[in-house]
Amino acid sequence: MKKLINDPADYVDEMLDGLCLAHPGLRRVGDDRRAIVHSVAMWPGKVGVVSGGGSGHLPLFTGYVGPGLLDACAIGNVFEGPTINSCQDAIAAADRGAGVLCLFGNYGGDRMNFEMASEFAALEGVETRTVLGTDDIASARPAEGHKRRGVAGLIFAYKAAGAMAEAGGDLDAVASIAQKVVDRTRTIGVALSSCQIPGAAGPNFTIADDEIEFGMGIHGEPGIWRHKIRPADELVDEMIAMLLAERPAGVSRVAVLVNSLGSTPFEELFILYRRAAQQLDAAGLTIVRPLIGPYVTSMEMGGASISLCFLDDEIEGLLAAPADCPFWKVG
Amino acid sequence: MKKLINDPADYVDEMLDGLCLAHPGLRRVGDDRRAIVHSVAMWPGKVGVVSGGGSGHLPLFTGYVGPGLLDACAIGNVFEGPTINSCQDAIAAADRGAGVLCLFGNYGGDRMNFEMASEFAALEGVETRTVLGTDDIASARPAEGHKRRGVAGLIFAYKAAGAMAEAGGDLDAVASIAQKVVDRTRTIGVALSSCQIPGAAGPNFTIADDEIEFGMGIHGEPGIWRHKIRPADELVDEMIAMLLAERPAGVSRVAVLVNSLGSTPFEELFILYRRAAQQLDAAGLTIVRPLIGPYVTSMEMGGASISLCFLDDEIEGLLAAPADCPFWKVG
Amino acid sequence: MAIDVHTLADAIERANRAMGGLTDQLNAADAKLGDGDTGTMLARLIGSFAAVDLQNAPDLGAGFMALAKTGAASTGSSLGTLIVTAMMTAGKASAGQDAIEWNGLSQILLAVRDAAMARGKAELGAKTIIDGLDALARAIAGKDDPAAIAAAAREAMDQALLEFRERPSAIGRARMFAEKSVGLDDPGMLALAEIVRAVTTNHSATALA
Amino acid sequence: MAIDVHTLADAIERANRAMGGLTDQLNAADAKLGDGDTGTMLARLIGSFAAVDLQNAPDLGAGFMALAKTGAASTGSSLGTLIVTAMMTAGKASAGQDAIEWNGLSQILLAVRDAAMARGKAELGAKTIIDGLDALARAIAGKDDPAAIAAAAREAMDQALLEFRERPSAIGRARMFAEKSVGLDDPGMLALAEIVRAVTTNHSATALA
Ligand SMILES: Nc1ncnc2c1ncn2[C@@H]1O[C@H](COP(=O)(O)OP(=O)(O)O)[C@@H](O)[C@H]1O
Ligand SMILES: Nc1ncnc2c1ncn2[C@@H]1O[C@H](COP(=O)(O)OP(=O)(O)O)[C@@H](O)[C@H]1O
Ligand SMILES: [Mg+2]
Ligand SMILES: [Mg+2]
Ligand SMILES: [Mg+2]
Ligand SMILES: [Mg+2]
Repeated sequence: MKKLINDPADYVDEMLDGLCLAHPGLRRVGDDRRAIVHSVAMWPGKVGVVSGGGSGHLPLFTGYVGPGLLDACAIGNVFEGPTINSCQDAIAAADRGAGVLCLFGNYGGDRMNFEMASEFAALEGVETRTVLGTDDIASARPAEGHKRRGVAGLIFAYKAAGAMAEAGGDLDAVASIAQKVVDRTRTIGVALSSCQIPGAAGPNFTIADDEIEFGMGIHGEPGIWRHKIRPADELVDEMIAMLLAERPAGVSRVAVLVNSLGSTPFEELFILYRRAAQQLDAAGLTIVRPLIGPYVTSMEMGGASISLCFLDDEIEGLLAAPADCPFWKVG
Repeated sequence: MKKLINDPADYVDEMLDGLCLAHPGLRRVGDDRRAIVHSVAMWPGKVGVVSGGGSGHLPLFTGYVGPGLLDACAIGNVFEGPTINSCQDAIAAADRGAGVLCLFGNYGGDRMNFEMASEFAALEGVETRTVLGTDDIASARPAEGHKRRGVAGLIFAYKAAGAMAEAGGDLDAVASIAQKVVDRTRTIGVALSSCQIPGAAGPNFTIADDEIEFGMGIHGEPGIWRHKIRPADELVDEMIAMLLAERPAGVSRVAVLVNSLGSTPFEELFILYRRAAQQLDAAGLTIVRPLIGPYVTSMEMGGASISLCFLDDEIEGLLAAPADCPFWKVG
Repeated sequence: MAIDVHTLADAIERANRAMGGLTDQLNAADAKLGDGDTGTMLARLIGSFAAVDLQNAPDLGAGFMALAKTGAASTGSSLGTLIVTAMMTAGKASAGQDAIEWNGLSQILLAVRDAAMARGKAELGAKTIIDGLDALARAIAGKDDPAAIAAAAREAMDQALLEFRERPSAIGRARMFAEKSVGLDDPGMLALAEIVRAVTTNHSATALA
Repeated sequence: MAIDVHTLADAIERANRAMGGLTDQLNAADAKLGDGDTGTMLARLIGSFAAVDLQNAPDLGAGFMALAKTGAASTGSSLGTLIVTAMMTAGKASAGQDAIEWNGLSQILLAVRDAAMARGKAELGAKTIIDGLDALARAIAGKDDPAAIAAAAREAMDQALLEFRERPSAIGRARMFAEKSVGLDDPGMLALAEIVRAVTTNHSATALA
């Protein structure tokens, strides 16, 4: 797999340099400069919202740093969690005396690193809370929902938590809205082709020319089941049915994200969205603020995911609040 | 090549339906509904700005319909020009009595179709002007600049023409700013891997695992020369040198677009941008409003292009004016 | 016996049938230096022509105009638009007439050639379908026997392909590869030659008669 | 003879040398159900440990803490963070001491095991590196001869791998594929076993001595 890169060892740092050059509102901080912050002044007493994860998922994670979204983000090597130190750097950068929410995907390494960083932060008097994204319905049964990993749906939690923090919510309020959004967000993805880690000898996985895989992880972890490739409408029907099986009672409005895992073009996303919109409409759900595009990727992986965030008035209001980062602008 | 689609014959129409469902500000018009318009009211007497081209290039062409950009856009099948009728539909939809600028890439078919449509429009009393995007420096020598084809740099002309029309410029003013931007915009692209037309038996072209191709057309037309793959910085240096060879005298500011042809991820674009920014800085050029992302694609084609728009005060002001379409929001 | 809407409908039906075998060949010719769609585009355009009810057109001019109208709604390719231009030109030339004489065909083809040159902004000699049209029109000038016209037409197209094969292209996508185009047929000219062959061969006399 | 910073430095150097041959094997084990990076991550972490100047550390506790600090700056993987936790735990247990006795090693490994369980929120029996640590700590309990400890350690790791191979994973990515994990080694436990082998084999007595 060809890539437009230099030495693979410089991939992440050159990428971050380019990101910050292109978006001068972002800055690299910390000893190894693996935490990203934005330069819009945070008022003293604002709760900080931070995230973190591996590289290779742009716009996730660092691309969502900006007013109304994340205040800081720790970033690791490709598909690796950020180091404990980078997590500390991000927490420290986001602290304005009112505590910091650590909001990231449910992966063991990321969780442990943020926990250790949080313990160090506590020693320095910074209070933290942790909320884990657990939207991938393919990764555990509903009864074990807390074991699910976090994928594309995490950005809805970013948006709501960021808006709550901007609105002056305290740490408990920010953490609890993030948790509420996580609890009401579900994602299912289907992969068509692999990505390759820069410098690796081969692709992360292989998949036959006529097959697709449901529930593939965003690092290329094996999926849950394979299918022969089928028409897009059939796939969407299957995906929407799985997502709606976990629809909370009384919900009539949803936010929708049809996400490219990387190389799947906009044209195909709109074909998927068309069917998803028809099916959600048939299920009596009104779509609010659909997002269609590459929002959470695995470099050049082929495929798409669909995320639903089941709304209530509070979440809907927070999703509509102004926010501004390199890849998502609201209001 | 796997695709998330239904019947290839429905590809374009389902894609357009999805686009308009996701962006209710857009609407399909015309007999075959292959012209896209936006629903923000155009004041009577505003000059219309229309474009058109084949499908498979999203966000180009239809994705740039919106206030401050295009008023309407004709769209053809994948990699085919729009029909004469679709061009007529777009012109008619954009007409508010002050004439319509037809602004599109320099391809024979598109030009002929818009010309025929313009002749029909003239019979109905609608005045038109044509400006052709000719930014691809790989497609002809500087002395034959008017024969060059249009690629990613076209969006700078959209932006300036759209802003001039919003500002109340008359048809001559809108056409002449579009022409000025075209005259000051240059693009060079490098392809790594092919795309495939939906329903086609195979990819549009083949390219060896260790080769890249300069000057590949956006429909997969053969490029101008092939290279062994090289480090990104070397490629960028070569590309920037080619672009700066046509730098007009006295220019100190440039708008930059580092564009993914499709499957090349954001990470690589930022690696390219980092080097491009260094080289432009070294050449004494200040970068204004860099754009990094998939702005003009060929479905899942791998590769990237770099476009420079050499600014003057007038163009810079117009690029900064408010505009809003599904893929590009300014102000 | 002259050229009327039935002659036109028959020619289109033959061309349409021939496209089955020609599509891939023409795509391949275009893929060498262009975007590889000449065959696909042409097959769709002629397919849409074949669906037009020509037999009930009020006159030959109206028949050509009906084809032009269908083409305008169904093709976006360079070649397609040149063909639409050709249909409009032929339609204007035969407006209100039930039929035209065989010896008038050359004149119409010359008008088509000129209209295509204007539309395509192409000179003679640029190695396009226009050079094929030019050769065709000149070869049949003054002839009024359908069989002789058919033979001259085929002969002219073979000659034109042969003559232009070794010359560089000066227009369209192939222009960028002028040197590489030496030795290759122009896809548009090749398409014209194959269609002329399909329309004139076998039952050629009756086909054009 | 006891465990001091030189013992520690020597063990790390051996482990570091062994990683050359282990990286691909551990990546392959992880790729079966995980993301295939256990070897790469571990090689980088141990490489960063090897670059720490342990010989000049003021005492053993400080040596462990220096490793923890380096690890915190250089790894983001689950296994890496558990190893950082282990270094911090060992550092706390040996704080201010120049050396610890061989018969104190088991106690420290038990503390490490418990700290890793707390950090990883993992139970014993979940088929992770922690079960390896547990087996190791228990096998060398009460022993004070380095050679005997080395032999018992290797033996315990072989046993643990064997015992857990046929059991399902209950944690981490492999959890999602609990059934598929039967018959496979846990990459973290395998890593521990191979490192124990590398550190204790050949010049094993001197290595730990
Ligand atoms: N400007 C032009 N003038 C005359 N003929 C042209 C022109 N452009 C294209 N052609 C003819 O059309 C052919 C290409 O047709 P086609 O592949 O259908 O169009 P496209 O270039 O739009 O893909 C060429 O081989 C040439 O004969
Ligand atoms: N929560 C946990 N508790 C205990 N051990 C764990 C835990 N998570 C992972 N491990 C151990 O780490 C190994 C995986 O390490 P590695 O591949 O480096 O991490 P990652 O999962 O971050 O890619 C597993 O085989 C297991 O032994
Ligand atoms: Mg990992
Ligand atoms: Mg074409
Ligand atoms: Mg073509
Ligand atoms: Mg792993």
